[in-house]
Amino acid sequence: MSNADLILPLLVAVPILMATAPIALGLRFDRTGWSVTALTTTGLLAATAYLASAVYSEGMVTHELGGWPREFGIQLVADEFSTLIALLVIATATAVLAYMRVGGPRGNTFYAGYLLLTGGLLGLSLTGDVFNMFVFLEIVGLATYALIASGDGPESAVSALKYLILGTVGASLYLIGVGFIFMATGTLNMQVLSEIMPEVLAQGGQNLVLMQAAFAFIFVGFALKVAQWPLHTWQPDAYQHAPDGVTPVIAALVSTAYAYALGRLMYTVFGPEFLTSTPYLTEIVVTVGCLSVLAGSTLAVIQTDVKRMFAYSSVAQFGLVVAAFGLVTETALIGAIIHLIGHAVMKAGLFAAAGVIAVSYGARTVNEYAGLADNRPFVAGGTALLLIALIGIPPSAGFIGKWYIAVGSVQAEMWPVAVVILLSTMLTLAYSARLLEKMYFTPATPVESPHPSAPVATDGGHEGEDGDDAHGSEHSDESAGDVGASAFTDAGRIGRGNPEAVSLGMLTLVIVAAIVAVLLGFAGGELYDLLDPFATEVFNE
Amino acid sequence: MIEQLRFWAIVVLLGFGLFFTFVSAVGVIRLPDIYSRAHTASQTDTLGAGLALAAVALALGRDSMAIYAVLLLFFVFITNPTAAHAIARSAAESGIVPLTDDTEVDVEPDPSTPDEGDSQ
Amino acid sequence: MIETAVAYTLAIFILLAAVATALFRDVLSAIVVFGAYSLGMAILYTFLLAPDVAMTEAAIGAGVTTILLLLTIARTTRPSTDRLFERINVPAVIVVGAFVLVLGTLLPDMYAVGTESAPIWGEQGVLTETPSLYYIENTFSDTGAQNAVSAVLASYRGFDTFGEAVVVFAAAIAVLLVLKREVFT
Amino acid sequence: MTADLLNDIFLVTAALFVVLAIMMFYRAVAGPTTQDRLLAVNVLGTNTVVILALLAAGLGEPWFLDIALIYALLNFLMAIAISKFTVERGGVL
Amino acid sequence: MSQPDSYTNSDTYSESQVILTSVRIIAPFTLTYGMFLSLHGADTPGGSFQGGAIIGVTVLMLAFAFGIDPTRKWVKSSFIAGLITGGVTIFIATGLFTMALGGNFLEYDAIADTFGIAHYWGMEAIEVGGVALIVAGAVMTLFFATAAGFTPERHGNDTDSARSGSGPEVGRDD
Amino acid sequence: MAAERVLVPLSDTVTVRQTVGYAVQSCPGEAETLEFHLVVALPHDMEMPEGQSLTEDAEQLLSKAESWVREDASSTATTIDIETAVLGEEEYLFGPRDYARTFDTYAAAHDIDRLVLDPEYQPGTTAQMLQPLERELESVGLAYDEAPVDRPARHERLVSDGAERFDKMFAMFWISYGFYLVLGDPTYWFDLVTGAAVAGIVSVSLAHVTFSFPLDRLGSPIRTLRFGLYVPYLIVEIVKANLAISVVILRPSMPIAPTMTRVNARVRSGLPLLALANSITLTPGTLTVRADDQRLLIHTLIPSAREDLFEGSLERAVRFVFHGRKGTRIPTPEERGDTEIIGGDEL
Amino acid sequence: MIELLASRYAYALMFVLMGVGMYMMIANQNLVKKLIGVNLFQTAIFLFFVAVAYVEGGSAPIVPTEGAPGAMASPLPHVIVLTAIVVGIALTAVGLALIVRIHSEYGTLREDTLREVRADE
Repeated sequence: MSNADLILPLLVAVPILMATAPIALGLRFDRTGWSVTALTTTGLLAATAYLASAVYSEGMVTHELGGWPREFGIQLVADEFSTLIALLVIATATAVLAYMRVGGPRGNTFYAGYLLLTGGLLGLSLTGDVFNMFVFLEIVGLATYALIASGDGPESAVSALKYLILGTVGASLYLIGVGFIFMATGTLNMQVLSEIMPEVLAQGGQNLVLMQAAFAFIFVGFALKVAQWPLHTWQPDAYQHAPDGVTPVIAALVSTAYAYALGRLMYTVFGPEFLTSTPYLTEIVVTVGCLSVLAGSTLAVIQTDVKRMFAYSSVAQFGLVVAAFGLVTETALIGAIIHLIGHAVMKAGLFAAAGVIAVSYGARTVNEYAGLADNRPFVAGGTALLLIALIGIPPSAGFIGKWYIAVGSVQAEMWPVAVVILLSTMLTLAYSARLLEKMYFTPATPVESPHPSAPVATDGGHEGEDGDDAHGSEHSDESAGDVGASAFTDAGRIGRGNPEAVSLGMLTLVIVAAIVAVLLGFAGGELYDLLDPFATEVFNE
Repeated sequence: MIEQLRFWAIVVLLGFGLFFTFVSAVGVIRLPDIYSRAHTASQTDTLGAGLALAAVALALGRDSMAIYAVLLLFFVFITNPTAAHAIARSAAESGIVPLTDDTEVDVEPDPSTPDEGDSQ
Repeated sequence: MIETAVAYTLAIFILLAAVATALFRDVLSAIVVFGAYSLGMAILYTFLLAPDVAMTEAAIGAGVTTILLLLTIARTTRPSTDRLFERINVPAVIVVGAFVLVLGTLLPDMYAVGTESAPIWGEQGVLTETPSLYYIENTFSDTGAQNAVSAVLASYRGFDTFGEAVVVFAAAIAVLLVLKREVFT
Repeated sequence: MTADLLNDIFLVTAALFVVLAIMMFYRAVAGPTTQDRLLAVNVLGTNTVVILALLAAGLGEPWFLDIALIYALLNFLMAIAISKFTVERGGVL
Repeated sequence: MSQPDSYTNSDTYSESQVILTSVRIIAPFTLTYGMFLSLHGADTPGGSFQGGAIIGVTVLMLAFAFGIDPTRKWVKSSFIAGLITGGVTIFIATGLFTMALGGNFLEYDAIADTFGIAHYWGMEAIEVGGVALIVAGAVMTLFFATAAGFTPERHGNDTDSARSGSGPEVGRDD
Repeated sequence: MAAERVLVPLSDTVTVRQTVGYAVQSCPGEAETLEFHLVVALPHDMEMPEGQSLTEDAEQLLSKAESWVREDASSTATTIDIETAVLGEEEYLFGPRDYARTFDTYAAAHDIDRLVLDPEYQPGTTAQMLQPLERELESVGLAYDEAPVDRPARHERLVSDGAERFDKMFAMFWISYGFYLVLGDPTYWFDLVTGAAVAGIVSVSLAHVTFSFPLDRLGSPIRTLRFGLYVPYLIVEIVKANLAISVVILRPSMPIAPTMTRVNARVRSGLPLLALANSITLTPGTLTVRADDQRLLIHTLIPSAREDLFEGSLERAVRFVFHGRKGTRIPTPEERGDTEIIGGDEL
Repeated sequence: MIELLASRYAYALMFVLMGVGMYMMIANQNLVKKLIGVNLFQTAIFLFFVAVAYVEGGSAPIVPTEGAPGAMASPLPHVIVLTAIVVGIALTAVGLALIVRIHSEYGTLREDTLREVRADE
């Protein structure tokens, strides 16, 4: 396994090289994007699996780019943490392709953007240099803005612009942080930084103040990027108005990768000692996280649009992860990582399910989900399973992450965090139960959907209720009154939507995500063991 | 001796360059309308720039980079009048009426057109 | 002494241009003044011994950014106005002012501009053999290039340049995706 | 000695050119028409070329002339661009 | 070259002879200078990025003087696509080549050891072959795409689709 | 006039935004209140299934347009009234005549003075609507105003014809190669090789762009030489005139006398014209504002500059560059009667 | 205080420019101006890096072929800024494309009007 390190640059370079293929082939052929992308991601998945086997059996793998020593060049690092994220990225990217084959946006440029996003995410998770991380942050950002704006509705452009402005500010703040780190130490390599951090702490004075400033900038920048309350405003718009095929990728991977980057910086670069020794630091981080949990969950409860509801739920879940980062204990850190993974799988499944339902059932708001279980049992079943996992009912991915975080908070003697977790579980239960109730226990109302003729999957769904208000039900009732019963076709079954537009791949994605979400719950102990070397190294340095 | 001569030549060129650029700045500020301002902007300023660049070329002397200063001179002399023409033409196209008084203008008058958005 | 005088006048110029850009109501005028700001910035970069950066700023500021901004204005509308400046938004000024003041408290802890006794030069810090020193000493023998910036860009940190190239590529793709075009022209 | 003195003279001239640039900036702010501002910025561009050349001579870094050359070539691009945009709507492009 | 007398008809915008001719004169110089910069990044300031941008800006300059549509026809879409994809491919291929020779990604010394070519030329390869091409192509793409603008597909495909098919629209795709 | 009322028929076109903007801008500022009547006229097929959605679209368009008007008019002091209406729901609108009649009825009912028309106006019908509609509006007797959304433009040809390919490329190659070597180091093999490659690319791509005129193998070098003679002359002229104008500008009273003049130059288009126009611009006191072929529109700042211009010494010098010595034997523009002082509004 | 400002003028300028950029993003309603604000904000950061690299009395980072190099500005921040400038222009271009699209969909560039138009739909 001596040459496993050669895989690292390939993981970044190959998707980007292949991103040119749809463009070049597009000059001659019409639709090559999907096949090229599928081929690439599958190959990368195999390569990453090989890499993972190397990493988990023999420890960290590094690659010095250009052959320069790490102090002077750039290093790619695959340790237990980053390999897991890389695996998640590439697996999700491959899986979501199954959805896009029929349902997603098409076109060669779209797939070029998709591959760029994949390459950027892999680069972001593997890089071992703080400035290189900025570059990949922006590649990911650019590709994300483009994919969101590839939706047809005019709203998608507005939400993409909002995301662009806030995301750029976030990245710029991170860049300032990098500047302060550089000013205080003169180096940019993460491992070198982690090695000299204790000395900087011991030395104190000017350099330490600069490092604290750097941390402040980086944390605020990532709070923007990860969508922490009150800087989350871009996220619901972006998730709601992105094309249905794109939302699963973005929701599952982009914020996850940003959260990974934050965790990487907090624990590898700054280190636990810095975090605990700086006054008020952990308190602030935990407070920001907890506020996001509460605000996100509360806002999710009052949403009527389903995609928007899931988006606010993401705000809450990432708040939990950030709070766990702030606890600075081994268990909480591992819990945060596991929750990150579990949340990615669940959200990919949920958003894919939302897309499938929008196509096949014409439903985008909570009320329109009524009677789903009778009419589309498979999707409904998958969604229900995923929702249960999201609530955190054992054994599921949602439970295991929260459990470790709660244990970590007890260890760190930060009791309020455990309370917040409990509270957020209640709130998650509230909005999940609303949806479950509609799906399973409310009969289908004879509602003519606001989407009369089977909206194509690429429709961003801008006509759905978009405010934070509770007008949704009124709206539906009004349109019901207006149009009358003309759409009522059959006694029990509702003739809206277009079930034929759903391919097997789309359905499989939802089901597989649900199953994985449950399996992850069982595999929690194994995940803990896999990540343990990383956490031990971080904390015992 | 030659060195002395070069030194003073540079100083004189710089002085004149500064003087003409100063005239240009005064003109840009004092003159009443866009067309007359374009005069000093394009011409006096070009001359001032040219003189200063000549001084730089002289100072770099034997350095091979001196040729850059000469090239700069060349480009400035081609592009500047074209740019001034483009601006004046754009003003004409958007309908800004020049002040064509044969009387002397001694105070800065309010321009007739506040912004060209209104001039259609 | 003379150098600092140049730098201060430049700083004043840049500040004026930035404030004017922020306050102009007419977008076209703001773009034009932003061009002036870019000019001042390029001179300041040059003055701070970063010719490569200044050159990029020149090519980008005078060439690409301004043109793209103008093109956007030409493609959209420009509201006609009678007021020259925006009304100053007082709450925003207060927020921003507080932000700047908070940042200003960092000033005493930052190293003076141009000092050689800073951690990046291996003094007062933890590292002694810093990358900055290494690059200056070894660029020519390592790579055969005289311009240390190019050497770092293309060789030592070639992966950053790779990322940079990908960003440009991604921008082209993104613009095509946003405007829903399949051809490049 | 003359060499040092000459460098100082170049730097002082550069500083004075910056002061003149600030003077001209008045026109860029006051307008009143967009063309006035454009004109002012165009003059500023020429000034930038000169300032860069003077810095090149004054700091003994002849490479700075490269930057000046870029500005000399691109400065008028902005002028012709805006002069076309201000004419009318995009049809003239 | 000379135009009929109805030339000054105020309805039609005509290009200024002066601007046109100066662009004709300046364009070869900017193009040469752009390529010069791309090739000479190693020893003097500037480099492929600035050079590529200037090459792209040359095309922009022509587009301003001659109008965007004629320029768009002159610069083919496949040409720009070739520039961008070619640039990315050359860049990555250089990296992969060094890996194939047993080095790390972008380790030019691998080329130097195997072929005896100086480290310097590896840098030139990615600078000129990679970055300059990508940047030049991207600048043109950004310009032409923004100039073409966005033509919304109104109301999907249910109501009168014939509407978009007539009339001289501003930013229609070609 | 106390109030002005404008009728703007809308349809969903790319130019509708500009039309609304024009409608707001074109209103004279004297009126105390402006009334905008934004109407959408629906085509006849109301009974068709999509009729409902057509009405909805119309309402949407109207509400959008209303906010556009508010945005555009936000800076004017006058009060704005906006009325929106959907026309043609009760009537059957089939062709331009019906539309014109409907608008006329509406205009009469609301005492409307003016109608602003979108040049791409197309309510639901597939055929081009504007011209027949204009004709009908005229026959009905309703005053209308077409919004000037996009000006047509006349573009030069980018690439000249293929005559004398070799000469052009040869000349371009050496110009580019020379420039490259001047920038670089002519003794370094790398520069010699890459320079040749670069010059090759430049000559292939730009030779036919730069040389829009056929080259003369003998004439062109001679002209270049004569141009070399012209430059010192020009510089002397520039310095002289600059001193003159500096005196004028720095004097506190600033005795300027701006005038607009038209001069018909006797030089060919293209390079000679550029040389003349730029020389005129470079000599202080005179500024070329327009150069539509041989008719130059020149702004002069001081009387002495104008007299110099009318004597045509620059023109003669440019003719010398391009036509040799015998080209200079030409009467001054003033004697030819090719000069004219015009008012500023005659641009 | 004065001495502090004098020796750290570039950083002070950077903070103020960041403030101006942020003000443009918050207070300006026009989307294009917001984007210019983002740009301004970023240039402030570039200034920061360039100032960190600067060495008083040094030379530009172009090493002579022979002889020991004297004091020289650090090339590393310059590389960072170069890359960041490129990233900035890429983001600006995409943002402008988005603005062009928003304008053709909604017919406005002002954020407040945009909010109204969206609320209507």
